[in-house]
Amino acid sequence: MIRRVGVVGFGQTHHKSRNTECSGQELIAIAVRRALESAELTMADIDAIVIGNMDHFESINSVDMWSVDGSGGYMKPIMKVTTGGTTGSAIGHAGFYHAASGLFDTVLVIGWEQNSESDTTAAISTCFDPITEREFTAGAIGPLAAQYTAYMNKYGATEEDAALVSVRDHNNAALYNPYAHLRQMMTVDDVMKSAYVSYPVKLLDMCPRSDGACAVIFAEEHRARKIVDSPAWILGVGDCHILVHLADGIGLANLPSLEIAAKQAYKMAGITEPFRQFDVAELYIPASTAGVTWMEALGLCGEGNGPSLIRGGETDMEGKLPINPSGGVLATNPIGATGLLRIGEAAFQVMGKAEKKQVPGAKAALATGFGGCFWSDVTVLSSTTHLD
Amino acid sequence: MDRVGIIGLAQTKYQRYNPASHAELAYEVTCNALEDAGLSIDDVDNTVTVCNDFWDGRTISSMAITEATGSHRVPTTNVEGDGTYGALMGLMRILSGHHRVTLVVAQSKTSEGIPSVITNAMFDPVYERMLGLDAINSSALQMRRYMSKFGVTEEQCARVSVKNHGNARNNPYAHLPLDISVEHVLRSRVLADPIKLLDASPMSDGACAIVMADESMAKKKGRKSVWIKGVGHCADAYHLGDRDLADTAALEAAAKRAYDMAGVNDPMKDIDVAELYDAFSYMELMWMEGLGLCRQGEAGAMIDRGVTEMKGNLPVNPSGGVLSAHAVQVAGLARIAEAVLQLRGEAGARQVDGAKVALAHGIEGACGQGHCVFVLGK
Amino acid sequence: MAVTSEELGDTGTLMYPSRIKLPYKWHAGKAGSRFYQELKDNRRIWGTRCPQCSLVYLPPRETCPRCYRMMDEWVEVSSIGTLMTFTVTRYAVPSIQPQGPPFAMGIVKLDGADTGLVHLLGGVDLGEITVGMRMQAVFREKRQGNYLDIEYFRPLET
Amino acid sequence: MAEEGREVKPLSIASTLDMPYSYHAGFYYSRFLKELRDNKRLVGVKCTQCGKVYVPPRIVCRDCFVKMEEFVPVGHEGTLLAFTVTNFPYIDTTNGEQKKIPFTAAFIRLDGADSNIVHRLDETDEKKIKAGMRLRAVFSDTRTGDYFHDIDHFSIIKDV
Repeated sequence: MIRRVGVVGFGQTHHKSRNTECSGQELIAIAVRRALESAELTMADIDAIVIGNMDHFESINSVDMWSVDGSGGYMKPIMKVTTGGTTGSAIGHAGFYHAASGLFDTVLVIGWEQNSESDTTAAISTCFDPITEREFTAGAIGPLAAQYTAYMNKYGATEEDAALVSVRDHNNAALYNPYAHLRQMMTVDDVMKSAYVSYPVKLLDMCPRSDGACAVIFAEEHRARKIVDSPAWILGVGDCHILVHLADGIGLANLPSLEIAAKQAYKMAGITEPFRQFDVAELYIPASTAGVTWMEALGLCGEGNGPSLIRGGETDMEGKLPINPSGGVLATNPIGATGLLRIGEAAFQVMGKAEKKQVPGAKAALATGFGGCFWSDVTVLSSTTHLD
Repeated sequence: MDRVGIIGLAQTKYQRYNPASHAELAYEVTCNALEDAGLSIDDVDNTVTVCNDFWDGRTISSMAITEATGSHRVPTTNVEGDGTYGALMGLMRILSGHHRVTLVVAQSKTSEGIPSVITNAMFDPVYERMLGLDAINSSALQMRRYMSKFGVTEEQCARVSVKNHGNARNNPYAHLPLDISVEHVLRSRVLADPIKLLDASPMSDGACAIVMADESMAKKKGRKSVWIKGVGHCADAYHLGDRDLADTAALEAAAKRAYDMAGVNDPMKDIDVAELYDAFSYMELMWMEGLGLCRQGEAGAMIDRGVTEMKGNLPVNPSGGVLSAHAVQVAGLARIAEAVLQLRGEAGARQVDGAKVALAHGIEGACGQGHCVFVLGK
Repeated sequence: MAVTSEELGDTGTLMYPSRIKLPYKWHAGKAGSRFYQELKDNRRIWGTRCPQCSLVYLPPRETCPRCYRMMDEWVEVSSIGTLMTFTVTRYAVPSIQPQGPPFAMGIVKLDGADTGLVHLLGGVDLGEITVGMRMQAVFREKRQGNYLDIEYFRPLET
Repeated sequence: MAEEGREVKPLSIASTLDMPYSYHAGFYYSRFLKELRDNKRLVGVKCTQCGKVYVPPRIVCRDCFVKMEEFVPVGHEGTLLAFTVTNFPYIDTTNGEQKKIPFTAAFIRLDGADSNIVHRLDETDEKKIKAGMRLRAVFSDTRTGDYFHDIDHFSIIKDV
């Protein structure tokens, strides 16, 4: 028997570049309290907790144990899951499996990061193979930049197309999301004038790194229906951690892991025409260029059609499939929380609780995670238990 | 709970240095566990890896073993914690009904890093970390508190070490089989009193993998299924001073969950063999109390009576336990693997005759802040 | 900088010495900052009390782990307390230890607090430490707003 | 004196974490590193099932999941696939000091290989670098078994 699982609560901190007034546990507690409040639950209602972050950003070993003063994990089942940039989505999926297993009814999932406590670039560089890659790798910008260069050459995409994505997400954050880290309106011109980080990726095409936490509460169907009138049902999950050597990510025409993870999640959810069936998407886009190219991996458009979708405004708030009403990762990136924020934001969309970010009448939502070595996670959420 | 079987397992020999890389270790146990299960990698529909960025010296350290475990081919989760938590995650994937065969792999190369430096990072960087706490001296605080609260003696703790190193002589995978006496333990070098060298586990390199399957798959494919009857995990308070370090509240809660699920009413009678996470000698005694294998404060007397020896009524750590092989992250999964071998009747010279119900246990954090308990049955 | 790989035993494999060395700046947060400010400025030890279970926590924190309630009430506790347990560390790990071995540490339950404080022990012969001893905090002369503003706990002078 | 609601300046605790590791190269990397150190040769490992050659060598073929055992030489020259001129400051975690910048990370497909490597390119002017360029490995005179050092860098092969 398959147990249905829904999201019933979601909370987050006001993300910023340095949250010096909060310790890590205090930061976590803010998100947890907001998630509990949103579901009108107390900590006593929580049966199990999943937490995740990336160890070397804060250098705390066994964060599951350390966190209990903030997570509420005292005398509760708690475990840690971590998979790099996909941590947020991976813990979301782990929360889903906790509730779907029947072992736990109500599960609190927490993603967090205090990136200002260390040098983020240096900490990330330690994820690469110490013997054959670490010395020369300060992040995944090179492969992403190469991918967009190839995409531009092949399909006639432009740097302006990426800039449009950047403008869309940053302006959504500025207009609609009080929790977002970067809330400055910008124009295509602003993006185009910003300096190259690695051609053709420019400074304003890139995600920031933030201090912040996010908590999402998952519940098994019977419990979920008692907690809220309309839970956000998790209809599909998928994940694909495809590579392990950064250099092998070069020459990826698109993002195969996203395509595979989407197939898994779509199959579970009964998604056959993603662009038509989804009403809103929260995508983990580490650079705006990926916002142009990766839509096709998700089946949201045909090969090479990303630019026309972006140029036509189809993914804007008024478009057919608004992407990242929250402003997404380009506006907010507390790394261990980032993927979970996508799930939380998507859940609130289909629950009708997204406030100013709300896409009117949103029923089905798509959330993704990206990280590791070109790895992807995909989640399908809906206000209904079956999709048309 | 639906029935989930453990149908395959493999361990490497545990040793101080294993020259293989993380991936090479992981690939070895992956292939051997699949062979033990009679499956091919194509039968595996999801994986769980167990990695720790500090021990592995790498951020997102699961990357090191992703391909070697076939985790790039199927949905995967990386649990950071003891291997028992990884097994629990794998179990949940199957119980969800969305997956049928889970491969769980843990590997550890403790010889690459400096254990004290790595375990120091468990302590709060804002508060206690700068005191120089690590796994050894924090456990020494616990051992002293346990001894003074219940009158347990250093000799009784030493007896655990003698028993487990002795048992390890029957375990071809063990890192440290030793024929020693209580005197040897008591006279060994003091690390952080009352913990002496022979009260402490060695640091080992090694790997372990298990294959789990849902009931129909286990019955179809599993030549020798052992069933997961119950599982529970729980965390205590974080700061050492928040806890009475001699208390085992979190373990009691974890055990209660597992026992309720498994229908274990009287653990002292119902459990035939237990594999516990004895990172230090005294821990085996404390965990026995927390698990209800004896009454509180009575584990010392129990070891004196020989109840937990191979010939006793309730053999504990016939494998030699963690005291005889401590590949961090792996050690809890190895407890499960050893429990499975016992129930299959394939434990060789360390076999407990007629074992029908076995307990496997893992810990997380400092001084057993977190516990995960599995009850397995035939 | 080039690091030389070393042959690992006689297996014909290599080992590559390296390190992860990074500076960190951890935010002490609301509770930690106030705790340290009081230690530094006034040589006073303050904990937080839970409005529900009334336990006084040391070191202070914002949320009661047991009740998950915010703890707004600050309570000064005594600098004198009882030693619950102790150990003497006899091995050297210079990069993490505040002083060379042997050095003593213990958990002291200060009068007025419901939880113990892990700290260094000093001013006593290492062989003379016993569980149940009454201990008092010795404050560092030059305090910097961190955990070692209490230099150590020593046996109470009677 | 602590009073209710008193404003407290946020404090932070600073410390440099220093975790030494002796990473084990294992059987596959060791073979690679020793060939490089002792013979100035670059070797990969070939999958007998699909024929792909992986550099650096590794135990398992990503696609076939079979153990690979056939070590084969690969070229000292290759094609530049992508690059990043890293010009922003960050800390070199191997010593805790600022990384020497700028440097160019080059992602290279060596001749005869089916996977890619990353190494340093001795050119930091973006305008002078183009994907598709041919590169050649320049070896150190004093080789120690350290891939980052034993290949000193890659150079652009000038058109003749």
